[in-house]
Parts: sequence; structure tokens; C-alpha cells
Amino acid sequence: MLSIVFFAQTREIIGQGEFSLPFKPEFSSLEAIRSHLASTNDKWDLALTREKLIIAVNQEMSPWDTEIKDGDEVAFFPPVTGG
Amino acid sequence: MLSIVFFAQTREIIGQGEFSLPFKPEFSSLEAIRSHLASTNDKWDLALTREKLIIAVNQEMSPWDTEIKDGDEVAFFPPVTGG
Amino acid sequence: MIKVQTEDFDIGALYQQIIASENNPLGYGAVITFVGKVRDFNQEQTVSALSLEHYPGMTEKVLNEISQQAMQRWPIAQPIIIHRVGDLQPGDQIVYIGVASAHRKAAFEACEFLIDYLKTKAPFWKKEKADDGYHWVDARESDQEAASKWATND
Amino acid sequence: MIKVQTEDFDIGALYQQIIASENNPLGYGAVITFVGKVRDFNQEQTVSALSLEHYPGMTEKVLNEISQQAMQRWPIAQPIIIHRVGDLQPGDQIVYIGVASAHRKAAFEACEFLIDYLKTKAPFWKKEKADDGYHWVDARESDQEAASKWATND
Repeated sequence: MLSIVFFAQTREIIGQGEFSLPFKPEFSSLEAIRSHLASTNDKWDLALTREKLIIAVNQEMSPWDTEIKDGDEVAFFPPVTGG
Repeated sequence: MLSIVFFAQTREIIGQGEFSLPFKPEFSSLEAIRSHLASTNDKWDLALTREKLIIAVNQEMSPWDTEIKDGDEVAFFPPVTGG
Repeated sequence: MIKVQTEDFDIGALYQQIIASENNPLGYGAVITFVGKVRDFNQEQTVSALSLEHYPGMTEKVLNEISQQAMQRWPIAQPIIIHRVGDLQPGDQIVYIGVASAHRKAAFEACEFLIDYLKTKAPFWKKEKADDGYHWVDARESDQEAASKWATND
Repeated sequence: MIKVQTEDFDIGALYQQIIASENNPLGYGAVITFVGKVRDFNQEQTVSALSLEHYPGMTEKVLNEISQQAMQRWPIAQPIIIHRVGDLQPGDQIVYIGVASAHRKAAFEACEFLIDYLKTKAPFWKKEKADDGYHWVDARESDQEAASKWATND
């Protein structure tokens, strides 16, 4: 099982903050997870546009080529604006 | 009359913090004032070695070629070490 | 010390904590603090309220990491980093960074490094209430540039 | 605000003064403070006491001048500069500089400028009590270098 989480605009457009996604071998690629989620509907597609989307794998900002394994927490969010 | 003041090491070696010096035309040169004071005795000569001596004329750090006039306050002190 | 909290923080009390730092309190000659506050404007719009969201868990992890990085790069005491989340008003304090060192140059650099990295790496997001309603704050190019000047090759 | 005083100062109270600054309190998003403290060592000698002498009148004049210069160079509120004189102990606070600005870069730069200029231009002198008795502190080359980086051609 993967834990999928969203924050800020991404969370608002998606309409929920987190859910579980049963792991499949093809989900070892972040792009496969993203396009699977984006195919849900137009809003999700918009929320998960790659441009400016940041990914954190297990709470660490990670590049798109990071390999995902069962049990990982994958977060999608816009550039951070704290401070 | 000139007001002559000293601070820190310079004041300690000189043995006093300030005194008045009757103005003379030759004292329009800072070097003339310095060498006049330095000629007082060996201690004053040591205290007023030009190297590393800072001068403030009327409470403003000033170069050696500053012109002095009657009534000025002339201070001699070592490099500052506050903060 | 790292804290993410909704409560306000007290500058005087935090200062006492920094200078009481256990490893070398009398050796620290320089203490620099940065406080970030909610401004009443942003990008020429009037801001009447601010809401701060974060990624619990990851936030603390990132703040700890940049704190460790700062201690490796400069001879400083353990920094204090506090960041508020939740609803804030103009004038409210958002973030506090306190750094102590033997000499001021290290303290200035480490403090600036910490806020530059916090702004680009810690998962906080601001939503502002302006004249035309709520909207999420855009990340600034200038913050990325500020952070990139600290990049190392290792 | 410029003050030269023998009394200690309160960091929390000074912070309130900066952020209450009249001209634009809600526009200042960044507050940087520098505190200089008496260290228990200098040039590898243990320091047990410190005495600070200054040039009354000139000191305030110089601090006002560098404060004005900082306000001309950066968009900051009136800085607060406090410097103590007289007898101090290791751990005591010597100097406080507080700067507020809309953005942090200006506040960091102005604060560093002020302490760099204070250290090389304001007439204060430190005398330390070390193991071998009292001696005047030597000016540091590194302070001159720090100040020279702010030099302008005008």
C-alpha cells in the first residue's frame, strides 16, 4: 500500500489530503503514480501538472526518477512558501 | 585655546585625559601639535608615535593634513575596539 | 531547538535560551536573531489575514537537517528555529531563528543560511486573505536565488 | 535610537520598540538583531573582566551618522543601537543593534553594516583583565576588512 498525500493548492484542487493506494509494480515510477492519479478526472489532472509540482518521498524532497516501493509515503505539493 | 584630549592607552601613558593648549599660528598643522606635545618628555613621545595614532578634530576622525583653528578640540587615541 | 507551533513566541525568553546554551555559553560573543512577521501587504495587495499550512513530520525533519548543516558549516551553538502555523494577522510573528557563535561573521552567515533554506526547503505554505479573497502565496524567485548562493559541491 | 549607557539592556523590551516603530510597523516583515557579549577568552587568553572607555559626545555622533548612512543605503526603519561602557564581566551584554525592514536581505545587510562600522569608527576602547593583568585590546585587522567591504565611492 502507498500513502498518497497532498498539500496547499494541490490538496484543495484534489479535494482531499491523503488516501491509500494499493501498490502495483508499475508504481515504482513516480510518473506512473502521477499519471494514474491525474487520469481520475480533469481537476486531478490540473492539480498534478508536472510543472512546479514538488514531490516528497517518505518526507524528503525527491527527484522524479526516485524509485518507489510498497509502503512509501508519496507527497505532491506546490513550491513551499514559509518563513 | 585648543582643547587637547586623549583616550585609552594614549591617555594612560600621557597620564591625563585633557588639557587646554594656548593656540599659536604654527598649531594649524596637526603634526606641529603632535610634535610639540611629544617633546614634553619620553612618555609623551611614546604615546604620540604617529603609527596607529588616530586623530579626531572636533569629534570627527580626521587625516593628518586637517587644518586646525583656534577653539578646536583635538583628540589623540589608538584604533577603536568597541562592539 | 526546533518547534512548529500555533502559539506565539517570546523574543526575550528565547534569547535567554540561546545564551544559556550548554556547550559554551561564555564563549559566544555574538548572537543574531531573525524574526519574520506577517506584513500587511504582499505584491502590492493589502493582506488582512494569513493562514499557514505545513507537512507535519517532514517540517521538523527538514528544520533539523538544515540546523545540522548550519552547525557543520559554521562554529555555532545549536540554533533555535520556531515556525508558527495556523491563522495569523498582520503584525504577528511567524518565524524565529536564533544563532550564537564566538564571532559575528559565522553567526550572521548561519542565520541567513537558515532562513534562506527554511524558505525554500521546509514544507510550509501561506494562504493570504486579500481584497479579492483568499489565495495561495506564490513562491518567490528571489528566495530560490538567495538559497542557491549557499550551495556546495558536496 | 542611540544610547551609550552603563546599565544592561532588555532584549524583549527592545524588540517591542523596534516593531512599534512609527513609520510603518505592519510593513516590516523582517527584524534582525545583533547582540555582542563579553567572551571569557580573547586571543587565547582567559578574560575575567572587561572595562569599556569611550569618547562622550563623539560616540553618539558617530553612532547617529552610521545609523543615518544605513537608512540611506537600505529601506529600513530607524535602527536601535545601544552600547554599554564601564566595567563588565564575561557573559555580559555589550552592544545591541536592531534593524527592521520589509525584506530580510536589507535588514541583514544593514545590521552587519552597522556592527562593522561601529567596530571600526565608534570611539570605544576595551581593556581586558587576563591572567597577566589588565591590557588594552588590540584592534583587529579582520574588523577593518569587514568594514571595508561596505565602502562606496561617494
